[in-house]
Amino acid sequence: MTARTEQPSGAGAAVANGVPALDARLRVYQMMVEMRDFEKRAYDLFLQGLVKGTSHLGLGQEAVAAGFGAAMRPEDYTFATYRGHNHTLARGVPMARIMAELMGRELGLMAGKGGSMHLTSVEHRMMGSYAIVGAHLTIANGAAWSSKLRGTGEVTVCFFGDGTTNIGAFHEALNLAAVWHLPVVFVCENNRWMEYTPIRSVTAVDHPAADRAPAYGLSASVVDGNDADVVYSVATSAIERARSGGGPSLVEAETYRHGGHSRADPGKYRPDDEVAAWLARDPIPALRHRLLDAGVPEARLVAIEQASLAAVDEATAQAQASPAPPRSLVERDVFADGGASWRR
Amino acid sequence: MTARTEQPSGAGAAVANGVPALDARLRVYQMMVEMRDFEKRAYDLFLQGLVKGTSHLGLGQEAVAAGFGAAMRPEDYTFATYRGHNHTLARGVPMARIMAELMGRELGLMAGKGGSMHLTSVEHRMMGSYAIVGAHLTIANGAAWSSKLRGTGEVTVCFFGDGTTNIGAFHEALNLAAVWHLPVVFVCENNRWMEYTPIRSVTAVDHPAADRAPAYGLSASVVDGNDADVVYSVATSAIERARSGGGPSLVEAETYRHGGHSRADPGKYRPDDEVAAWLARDPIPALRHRLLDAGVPEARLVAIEQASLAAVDEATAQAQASPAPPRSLVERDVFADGGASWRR
Amino acid sequence: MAEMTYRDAVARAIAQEMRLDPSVVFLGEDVGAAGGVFKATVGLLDSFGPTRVVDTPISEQAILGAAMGAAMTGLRPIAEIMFSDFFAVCWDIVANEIAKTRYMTNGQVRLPLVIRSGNGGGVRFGAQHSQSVENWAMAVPGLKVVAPSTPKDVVGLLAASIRDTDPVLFFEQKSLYSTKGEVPDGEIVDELGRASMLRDGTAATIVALAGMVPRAMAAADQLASEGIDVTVIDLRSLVPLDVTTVATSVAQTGHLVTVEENPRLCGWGAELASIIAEENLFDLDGPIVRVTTPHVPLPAADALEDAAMPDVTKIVDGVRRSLR
Amino acid sequence: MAEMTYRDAVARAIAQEMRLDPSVVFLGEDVGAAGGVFKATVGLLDSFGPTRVVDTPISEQAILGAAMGAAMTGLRPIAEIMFSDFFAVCWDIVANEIAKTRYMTNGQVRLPLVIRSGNGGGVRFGAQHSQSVENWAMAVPGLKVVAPSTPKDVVGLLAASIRDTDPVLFFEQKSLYSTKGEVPDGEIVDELGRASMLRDGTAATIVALAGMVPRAMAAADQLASEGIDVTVIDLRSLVPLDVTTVATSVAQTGHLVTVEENPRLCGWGAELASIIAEENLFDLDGPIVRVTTPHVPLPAADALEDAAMPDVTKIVDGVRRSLR
Ligand SMILES: Cc1ncc(C[n+]2csc(CCOP(=O)(O)OP(=O)(O)O)c2C)c(N)n1
Ligand SMILES: Cc1ncc(C[n+]2csc(CCOP(=O)(O)OP(=O)(O)O)c2C)c(N)n1
Ligand SMILES: [Mg+2]
Ligand SMILES: [Mg+2]
Repeated sequence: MTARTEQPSGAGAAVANGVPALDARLRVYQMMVEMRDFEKRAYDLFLQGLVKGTSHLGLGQEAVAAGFGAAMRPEDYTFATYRGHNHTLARGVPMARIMAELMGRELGLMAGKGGSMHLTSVEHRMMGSYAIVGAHLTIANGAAWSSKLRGTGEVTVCFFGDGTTNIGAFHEALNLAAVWHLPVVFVCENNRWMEYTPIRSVTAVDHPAADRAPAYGLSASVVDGNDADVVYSVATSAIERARSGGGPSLVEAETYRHGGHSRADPGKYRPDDEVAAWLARDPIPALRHRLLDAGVPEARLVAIEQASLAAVDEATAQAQASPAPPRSLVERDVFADGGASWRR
Repeated sequence: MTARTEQPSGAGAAVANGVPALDARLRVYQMMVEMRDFEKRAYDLFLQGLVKGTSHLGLGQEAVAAGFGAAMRPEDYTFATYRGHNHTLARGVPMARIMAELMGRELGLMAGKGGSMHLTSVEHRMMGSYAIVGAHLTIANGAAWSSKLRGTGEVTVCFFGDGTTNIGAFHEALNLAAVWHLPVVFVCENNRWMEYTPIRSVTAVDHPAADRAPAYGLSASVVDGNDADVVYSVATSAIERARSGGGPSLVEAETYRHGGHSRADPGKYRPDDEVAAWLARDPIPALRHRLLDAGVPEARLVAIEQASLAAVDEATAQAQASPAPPRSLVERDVFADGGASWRR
Repeated sequence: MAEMTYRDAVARAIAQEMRLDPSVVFLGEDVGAAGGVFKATVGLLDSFGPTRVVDTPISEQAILGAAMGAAMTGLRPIAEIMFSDFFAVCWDIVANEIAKTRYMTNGQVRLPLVIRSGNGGGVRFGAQHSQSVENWAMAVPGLKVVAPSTPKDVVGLLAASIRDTDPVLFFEQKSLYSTKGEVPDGEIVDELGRASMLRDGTAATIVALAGMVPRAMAAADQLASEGIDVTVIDLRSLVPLDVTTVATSVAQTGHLVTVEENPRLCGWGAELASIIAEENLFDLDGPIVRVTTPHVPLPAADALEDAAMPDVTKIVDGVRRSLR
Repeated sequence: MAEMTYRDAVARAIAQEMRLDPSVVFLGEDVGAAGGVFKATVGLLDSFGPTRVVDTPISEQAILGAAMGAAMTGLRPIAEIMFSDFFAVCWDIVANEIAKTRYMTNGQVRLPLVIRSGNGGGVRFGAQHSQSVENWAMAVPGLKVVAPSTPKDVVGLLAASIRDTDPVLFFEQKSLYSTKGEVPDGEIVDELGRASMLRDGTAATIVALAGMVPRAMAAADQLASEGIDVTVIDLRSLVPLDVTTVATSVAQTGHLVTVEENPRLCGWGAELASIIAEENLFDLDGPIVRVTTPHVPLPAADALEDAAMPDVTKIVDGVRRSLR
């Protein structure tokens, strides 16, 4: 008997007594494992010089992207940051296309034109990863506004980091979302650090996102972002609230990145004990233990884990087999006519 | 016996039981009367086509600029907006030079190069009037930071409007001021309207400035901005706090502009009863009555009023007598060498 | 055919498109109830209601972000940035987000949106409310840039901009809002990227934009009275740029004079001059002269502002320098 | 004389000036404890302490506003904007406030400040972290604009920028941070506004800036191997712009080729080309050719980014087109 038969499935499936339905938990577990395996592989490929430029890993933060991803419906919109691999995977975007984008190959999600910081798949309603801190909060509002005007019931979920809470666009976006009563959920992944500077050294309040929400009359919650069950539950209710016309809300999820900010940064500026404490709170083993406690046979989890690694291997192979994008793409798609011509 | 002999004078003079010393009250009264007379004249000159371009009057809001102006020391810095005539007068800048600037004459404070929206007199520590909403809050921080590093005990006072509280720069500036613990006082003149749109229609909190202060761990107060005594008192304590190392604070002063937003706007978009209610709370007659009640002979006040009108007449005459600025100024003072040359 | 002001033409174009296409929405500061600070959008709120005509907070980044997100998901927003100087507070959304997203996503995203803005000087508002910043926009790949000089062009080019699938920055010259011109009745839609030849002469080619067009025409009149017949071209849009019309004319006249309101360095005049100097050098019989505002912020006083901006004398002088 | 990297030269210049002048302060994101994301400011926090070397929140407007207010009141701030693309989020403070305030106040305000920023592409960071935006700055009156190509110039020109009484935007090319060069010992101060002639040839004049300088030199080598000897000029600063050096050279060679990393429209190359086309037209024996990145956002993939940017082949080609 599988989880799937025990309880009706679907995004927004019930959370009973704070515990999500088993199929949702398994889906979240699978997503997190795939994210972890994918990003570890991406890091290896970076060290091998196959992923070029930069890449920002969400290792350790998977529960946020997975918990929200599982709670969203296919028609909902995601807006993410440069640290957006997990959020892109959470929408069902094929691994191979993401990996190929990181490697600058023709198979890439944007044929290499965007790169790791700009993962976008409109088909999956992954509306973009944005590399200028703060901007995408304002753009997410636009999608939510459009959903509201078009009366579609779509919800927009917008992820950002703790450091983002000190830039002007954050302020403008939250105020507008509140005043326009938009169907949007703002999700701050508070991993305590900006690049190499701790958020507490540059912010006068304890919770850089949630403590600002009252300034916009916005409802907010602070949750354990490493507890996938908690994230899924809060995601479900925030999304449901937005969908049913209850307006915007903000979730501050406390979490931690296992590695450095980007590229090969070892993250050594962080105190050893802080890192150790958070590694001990890794969201993936935590959920694994709980699933076992809940009676899920270990074989089931091992199967997920093995399938994940196989999927990452396959994606890597496909990406590596893809050629560099053709030079002709340089002057393609600046404009909607497909070209780059600015003259006549 | 004049007020001056009753109590030691000087900015920051005592406020006893919430009532400022009489000499301070008289100084504030004089400032307000001069501001009022000056701006009414400026409006007449605008209608006559002698003040060109635009002008933003602070008619009705005089208590804020005067109360703070009287509480500041000569070495303190003012940063104001395009609605900055009052704040400029409050620093002792000669009327004729301001009037001449509005009229685009050579005698102008900036020889006509800045215009009404950019009144600046570094000599009087009036560090500028800024016409892009929000920017000057960040610049005011810089002056306060400099005072702190130079250890001078100077305090920076930065005025802005209610509408300014929704722009990104507001957020960035308040956070930085708090984190850096700067000697700066932010003063929101909440006159309920932006240009032609009421602030409450675009803001989800009641007090657009003060209700945001907790988001920065910033101390705030909401005061009756049409009560000159109250403004002077709160100004004195906020400035004293900043001067003594107590850090930044924010004052939201509730007030109202008697006229329109700018130029010849009659302000007809505002409900009649709202306008009438606020006209009845005009800060100038209010203080006048209280001064009479406090035993100030009416002749004393009449003398102030007559002197003010005479000063405005004189300033107008001087300004009108001044010629247009020489064309050569167009290419002067882009750079510190006095010129505009970008090539060699 | 009716005479109308440049300012009224704005509202007419928006109304025309909002009537035809329910996905067109309009947002900005004081654009609805007040009808815009330049009174260019009077009546739209009454006609289309507060769902489609939206007064916003003073949050330019949020305004343009909302326009972008809405354009990505099926609407056709028109956003107003009240004075073009304020592009500086939301330049990130314009230059880094709106301009680049289609390209970065390999064409996945369409951004059919228009940003209208009051541009330019001559109104004694001082340096922070008088800039001509169409050159800022032209320098950023991914934006279309339009700047009409007549009421008729306002209607036709604004309608075309709204229908365009790409982001268009639409510059309305403040100094022209009160000018009048004939506008045909009925639906009007023009085409982006076609310059207008307003006057055909053989002595030299003057190219002007927006507020400088009437001045160029006046200069041409003055030159004609001295027996010098010049061509005057109104560029109308900077992206797409109608190089063909300019180059064809220069091939005939041998002289090019550009007239820009913006400060001197790196404007559209420089771009056009260097295109001609690269592609048509041997057609030239005299130097390419750019008449511009000097490279200074615009002063506020009327005497100084007038002295700073290009005027008939400076344009006539520029033509003479090219012919000398 | 010691060999050092372009990146280390930045810290050296700042340290030199902070040691000499206690009013110099330095602020930005991750500039202190982390030594900067490009490791260009390593050691400054240790040497000068957290009062003078300040790590800020992610608040670019607040950073530059603080720098401006401090400069108005007696300090000489150096502010870092991490990537020059981020100028878009604080362009108001740069273009509307810092650039215009001296002028608007009729010279009352001095603004001795420097804004350093990592500029340009070639590092596969994609369109929002790779722009060359020195042309944005050049288009705004009131700013000085400097962009060195060697470690020695970094030290000398950064020191000169810090001592300058005007606001200077100092562009450090990201693609050059790891390059090395000889730098003399001791205090070094250069002068703003003097181009360097790096190579003297009679066939044509190539003018390049920052990251394009080594490519121009390599192109000159290749041309020399074919018997074509060209002059190569490193502009070093855009404002002040050393027109004299360029014009003098063009008078000798008759050919001008500019090499810009920025997208095509309205760059410094267009400005320089149109100055020459106005003032020195009859010195030209062939078209002025601008070699630029096409007018597109920069793509991320290595193959595409390399294809987009000017390279030796395109520069050689550009010279041939001018000579043809
Ligand atoms: C406007 C802007 N300023 C600075 C940066 C450089 N930058 C990139 S990521 C980052 C830190 C962001 O921190 P946070 O929001 O906490 O997100 P995290 O990286 O921790 O996920 C900074 C400063 C940027 N991309 N955009
Ligand atoms: C960034 C920016 N956006 C818009 C404007 C146009 N504008 C000038 S004043 C104003 C209203 C400001 O309202 P408020 O802050 O309440 O000040 P008040 O005029 O009431 O004193 C607006 C929208 C501007 N100057 N700057
Ligand atoms: Mg973080
Ligand atoms: Mg107001």
